[in-house]
Amino acid sequence: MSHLKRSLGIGLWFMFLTLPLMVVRVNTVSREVEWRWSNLVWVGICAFAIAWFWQFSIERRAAQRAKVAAEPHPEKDRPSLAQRLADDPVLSRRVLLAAALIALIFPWAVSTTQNFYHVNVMVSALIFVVLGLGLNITVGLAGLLDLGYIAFFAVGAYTYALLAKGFGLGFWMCLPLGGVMGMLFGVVLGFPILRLRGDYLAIVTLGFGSITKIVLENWDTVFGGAAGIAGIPRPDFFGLPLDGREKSIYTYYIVLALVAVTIFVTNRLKNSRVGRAWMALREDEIACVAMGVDMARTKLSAYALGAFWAGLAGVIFAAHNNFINPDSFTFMDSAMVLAMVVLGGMGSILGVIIASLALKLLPEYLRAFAEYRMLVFGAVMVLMMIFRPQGLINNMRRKYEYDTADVESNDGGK
Amino acid sequence: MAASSTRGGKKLLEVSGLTMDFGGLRAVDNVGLDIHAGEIVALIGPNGAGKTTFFNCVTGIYTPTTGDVRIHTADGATRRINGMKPNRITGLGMARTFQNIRLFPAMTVLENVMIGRHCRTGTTILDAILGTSRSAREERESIDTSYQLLKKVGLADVADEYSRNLSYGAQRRLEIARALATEPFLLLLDEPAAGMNPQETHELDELITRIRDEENVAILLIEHDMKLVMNISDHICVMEYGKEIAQGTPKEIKENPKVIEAYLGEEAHA
Amino acid sequence: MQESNLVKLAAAAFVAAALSAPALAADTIKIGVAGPHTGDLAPYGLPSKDAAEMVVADVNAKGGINGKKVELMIADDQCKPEIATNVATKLVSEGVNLVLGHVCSGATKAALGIYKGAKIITISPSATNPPLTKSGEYPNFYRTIAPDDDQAMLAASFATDKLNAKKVAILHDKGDYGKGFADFAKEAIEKGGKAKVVMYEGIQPGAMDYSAVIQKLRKEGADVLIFGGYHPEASKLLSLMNKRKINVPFIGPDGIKGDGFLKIAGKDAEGVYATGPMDVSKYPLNAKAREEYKAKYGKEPGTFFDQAYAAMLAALNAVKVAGSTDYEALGKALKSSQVETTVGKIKFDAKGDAEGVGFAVYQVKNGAFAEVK
Amino acid sequence: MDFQYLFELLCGGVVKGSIYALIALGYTMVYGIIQLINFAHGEIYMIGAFVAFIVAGVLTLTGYSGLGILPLAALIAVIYAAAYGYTLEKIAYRPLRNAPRLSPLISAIGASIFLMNYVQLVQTPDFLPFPELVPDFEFLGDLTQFMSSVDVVILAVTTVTMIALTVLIKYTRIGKAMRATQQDMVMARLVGVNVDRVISATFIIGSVLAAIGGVLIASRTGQINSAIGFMAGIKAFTAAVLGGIGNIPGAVLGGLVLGVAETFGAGYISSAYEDVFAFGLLVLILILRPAGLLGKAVKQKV
Repeated sequence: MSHLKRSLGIGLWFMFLTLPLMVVRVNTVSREVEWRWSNLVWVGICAFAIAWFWQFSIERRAAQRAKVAAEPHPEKDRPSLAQRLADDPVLSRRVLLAAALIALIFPWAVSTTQNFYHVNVMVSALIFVVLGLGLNITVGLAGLLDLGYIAFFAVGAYTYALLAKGFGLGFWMCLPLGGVMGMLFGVVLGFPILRLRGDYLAIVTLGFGSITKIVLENWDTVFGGAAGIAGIPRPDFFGLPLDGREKSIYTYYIVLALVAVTIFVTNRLKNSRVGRAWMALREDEIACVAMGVDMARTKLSAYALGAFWAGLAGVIFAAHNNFINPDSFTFMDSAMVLAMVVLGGMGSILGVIIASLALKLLPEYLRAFAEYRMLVFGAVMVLMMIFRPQGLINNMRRKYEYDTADVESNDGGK
Repeated sequence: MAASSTRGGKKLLEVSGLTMDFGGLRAVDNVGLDIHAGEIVALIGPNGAGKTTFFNCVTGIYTPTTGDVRIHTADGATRRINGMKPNRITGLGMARTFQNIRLFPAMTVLENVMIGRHCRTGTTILDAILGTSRSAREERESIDTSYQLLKKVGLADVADEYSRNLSYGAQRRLEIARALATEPFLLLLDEPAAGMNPQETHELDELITRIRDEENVAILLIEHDMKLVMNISDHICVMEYGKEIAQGTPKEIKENPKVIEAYLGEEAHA
Repeated sequence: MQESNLVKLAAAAFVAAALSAPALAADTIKIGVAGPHTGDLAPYGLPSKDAAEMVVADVNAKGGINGKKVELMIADDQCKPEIATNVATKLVSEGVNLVLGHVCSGATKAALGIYKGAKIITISPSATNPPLTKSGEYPNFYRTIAPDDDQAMLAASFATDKLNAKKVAILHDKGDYGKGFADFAKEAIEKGGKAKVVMYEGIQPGAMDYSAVIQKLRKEGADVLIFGGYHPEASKLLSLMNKRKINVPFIGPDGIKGDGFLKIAGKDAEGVYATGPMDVSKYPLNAKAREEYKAKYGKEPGTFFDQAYAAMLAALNAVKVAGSTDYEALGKALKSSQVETTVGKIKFDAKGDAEGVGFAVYQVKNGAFAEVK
Repeated sequence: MDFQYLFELLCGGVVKGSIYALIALGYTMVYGIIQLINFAHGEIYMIGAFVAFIVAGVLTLTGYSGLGILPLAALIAVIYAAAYGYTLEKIAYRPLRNAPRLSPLISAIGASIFLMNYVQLVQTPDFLPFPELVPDFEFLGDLTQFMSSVDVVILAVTTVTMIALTVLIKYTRIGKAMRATQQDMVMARLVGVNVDRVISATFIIGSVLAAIGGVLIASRTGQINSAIGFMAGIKAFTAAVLGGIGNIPGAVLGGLVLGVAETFGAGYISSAYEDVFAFGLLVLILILRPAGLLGKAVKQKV
């Protein structure tokens, strides 16, 4: 009953809250005021319903929390799907194989010589998968918040554009160069912010992102300014001429390979000395340093490596689009990549891939909802944090294999 | 200074005239303390006496305002470590635990200990990516050493658990195992018995002595549990208001009128 | 059913589908309409879409062109280059014959490469970036609006000759369009030698405050301000100038010549000069189209409506003259055949710019733009 | 050296800086208490300006006129901004109070995106003309070349607001509770401070200041749209960090320093790089003084 009353109250509150913005619209040209009272009714009804549901969810969540607190080892009892997959090597191998097969066949299945729109869309999405996985190293594993990550992407893209247009360097030559340039920038920008703590890092990285964009915009003799750089060559395939579809599919395979390499590398690092140090740094900086981990080096390496992938992705982005200008590298893009990491689940490779694909593909195919896209995006970010802060897929720690008996005998022999 | 002349063993840590100011506040005022090989030294004093600050100065978290902190390494060299970064000090062979437990909650128990192996291994990013033999060897070694340490502190059966899921006492022991993984010659424990029940404290008592004996590690601990302190310490330093007021064997400390007045006075009769 | 039958059936269906696809394509003339239809730049793209729809409805009602109906393929590029390339690929893969668009110069540039590769003619109602035609890089590109350098030169000569300016300040919003206009104006003034450019700067669009720039304007003693950019920044500058009692004549490009500017700037707009496409209301076709629009949508048509309408007419005329949608034939027809449109009687020059369209200078008087004779 | 020019720039910078300061106060107060960067704060500023626009529009178009419009529009704007700030905290931040640090930050970014698009959808993405609410002051005469009448109002309002805020924090009950909570939330709760209410009050006060800033700056630039909150928010946040986040005089100083630095950078070098000056200054100061200008380098408790 109290729920009902509260929901009613909340409904009324939201009717009050949205009154001026949703009901009144002042048309300054015709000098008329438009009153949209029906909106108010809808707001009231929706707020009431949502409030009802909200209280229910919060209660359930609290109950779950209590349960978790009561049981000391909850993870043991409810292994997630991802965990079960990871624990079963045969199954996980099969799933992986199937995914790889689908990914390989995909471009031929969905395209014709005329229509390869879907391939292009997928290339764009996969580029963001690489970005998401790269930022996952910096934010997800090492816990270094970066709100200007897209700047490294821009560095890669402009590196390729300038080298290809100015010096005629080929794509394959520029791909590693773009990555290295991204990494260099990562280190250069990483140095001054080593001492800064989480929140300061947020604004400084955001500032760096903006500065990069402003410099690209203003320094038009080098970067082409707001007009951007057009006519960037596509990746060359041993000098063979390719038609539009083949070019797209070729790019698709390149970026797919890059995704595979990124997954491989992230996975290797995650369960290594370096990866553990990153995570420890994320969990507790002081304890981490006190345990003998060099903070500066660890932070810089996470920063540089994240930037490296962004640089690589940038090169492919420039090659794929033939044209770049500073508009592709705004704060919203940084926020988008960050959202991919957070919504997917910090540190979780599979989660980040799913979130990246979802965030890039859904808007592309749901153009009809384009207007509401960003509204929903913002709301989802808030709701995810409240109801599923660990993201779509929880970052599972690997269980290391150790031979108890063997160690015991060592112990005994000592 | 009532420093005991009967202390044996090689001098490992030598702190002299250590002073630490925070703005106008002098948290540690001209404190000196030596630790010899094989000793268990306790640092006691009322809350706010500056014991943890002393720890932080010695382990590099803070840079002392004045004074010297010197260590004598195994090869006989003496190094002044004031202002050195904490990770380098740990690298030189001093490891610590924290008063308010600082584990890595989202990592497994075993991984927590493996972090301690960081400074004793050298796998680089490239090694890790390429899976070189060095990476494989060190990984194996890290896992085994860490597991062994977990056995030593009685946590082997929860090695794959997330550290946040451990009980309080177990978390304290995990911190000790993690510190031991850095292969220290001196272990600094900040209130290891805080929040433990008598049974756990008793086990801790045994654990600390065992570590000293088996691992050949000297121990400096801050502790409020007087029973524990008097039981296991070879040497005690008493601080009050940032100043060192007495040093000596447990027996000497018990009989020191200044200590009785300032600190033990209330508690001993309580 | 046996498996082999199933396979045969599937194969037959596939072949039929494969054959029918081009057959279908030949049935209609497919015209892509690409521009921003959502997002904050939608007001610049939607009028073109409306214009295209009106022209096509008209033509189809009369039986189409060369016996074929015209079909529109609407595609939203949000004025973003990366989306524009996707949109272009999509249009090309769906067999588009001709494209009306894109609207923004940046998006146009990004998409043109793809159309060029596919040999598809593109007519933009609004992309005024000069190199699009003048570089010769895109032989498939045409436009029914004059390029920016024309209006920048007009603005410059107006400043020096009509307003007798000796010290000119030039500001721009750092965007492709605004900076292009500013650059050409600067070049024209420096070449003309009648006045000096005392200040040339970019301003940050969306910033809270431009007072530093305005103080600088006063310090430099500029007697004319030429601004390259859109109406929000222009009105912000004007508002601050008026509050600080700085009365320097203000000349803007066609980006501010519209109701949007009048609406926001209000009384600050009074006396502001803007270059804009020549008054086309005198052409009968224009009046007719506008009437129809008002009847249909109940409001005045928006930006680039006239140009888009004209582009559609020119495109369809070319298809008619060429008798096909063949790339070469269409190009020839566009360059040779004069056509009556909403922006006057036009044909395209060798580089793709429309002959017969141009700019005039307007001034805000009593809350409306009036041509300065 | 042209001193008049210098002085003109200084005046411009101070006016701009005091707006930054008004908005920055909201950031810094919230941060001081719950260590959260309220990214949606800029949107509250925007909503304040929008509500004022709507109220003023309705009043003028229904024939009401006169001086009363400004205070009335501002008052309703302030009430609504406070309501939005309060609701925002309840929905987007309160459930996350004990979550890992990154969670509320992401939630804040999400809330910011949501609010910006909400206003864009229910109102318009276009720029709207904001009515001139401040009349021309005749008495300023030639002084307008340094400061227009709106500028004078801005400075006056900002000064009054800041004095009021100082009094509020220093002497009132809620102010004392706020300071207690800022020092130590657990301890404050133990001695009977209703921490939830203090946090709500902080959001409300911050939102009120933002709305005042929104109305003032909108009537100065003469236009609003749904995206103005973002840049203003970022700049104000920069100002808060510059001054030492969590520190109230720091926010004011940070705002002024940022405003003046930007104006001088734009006036003497180039306005194209205005934001670069702002962020460059931020990075520089944080390198030299990681806790900001007035921030105390708090030793982390170990």
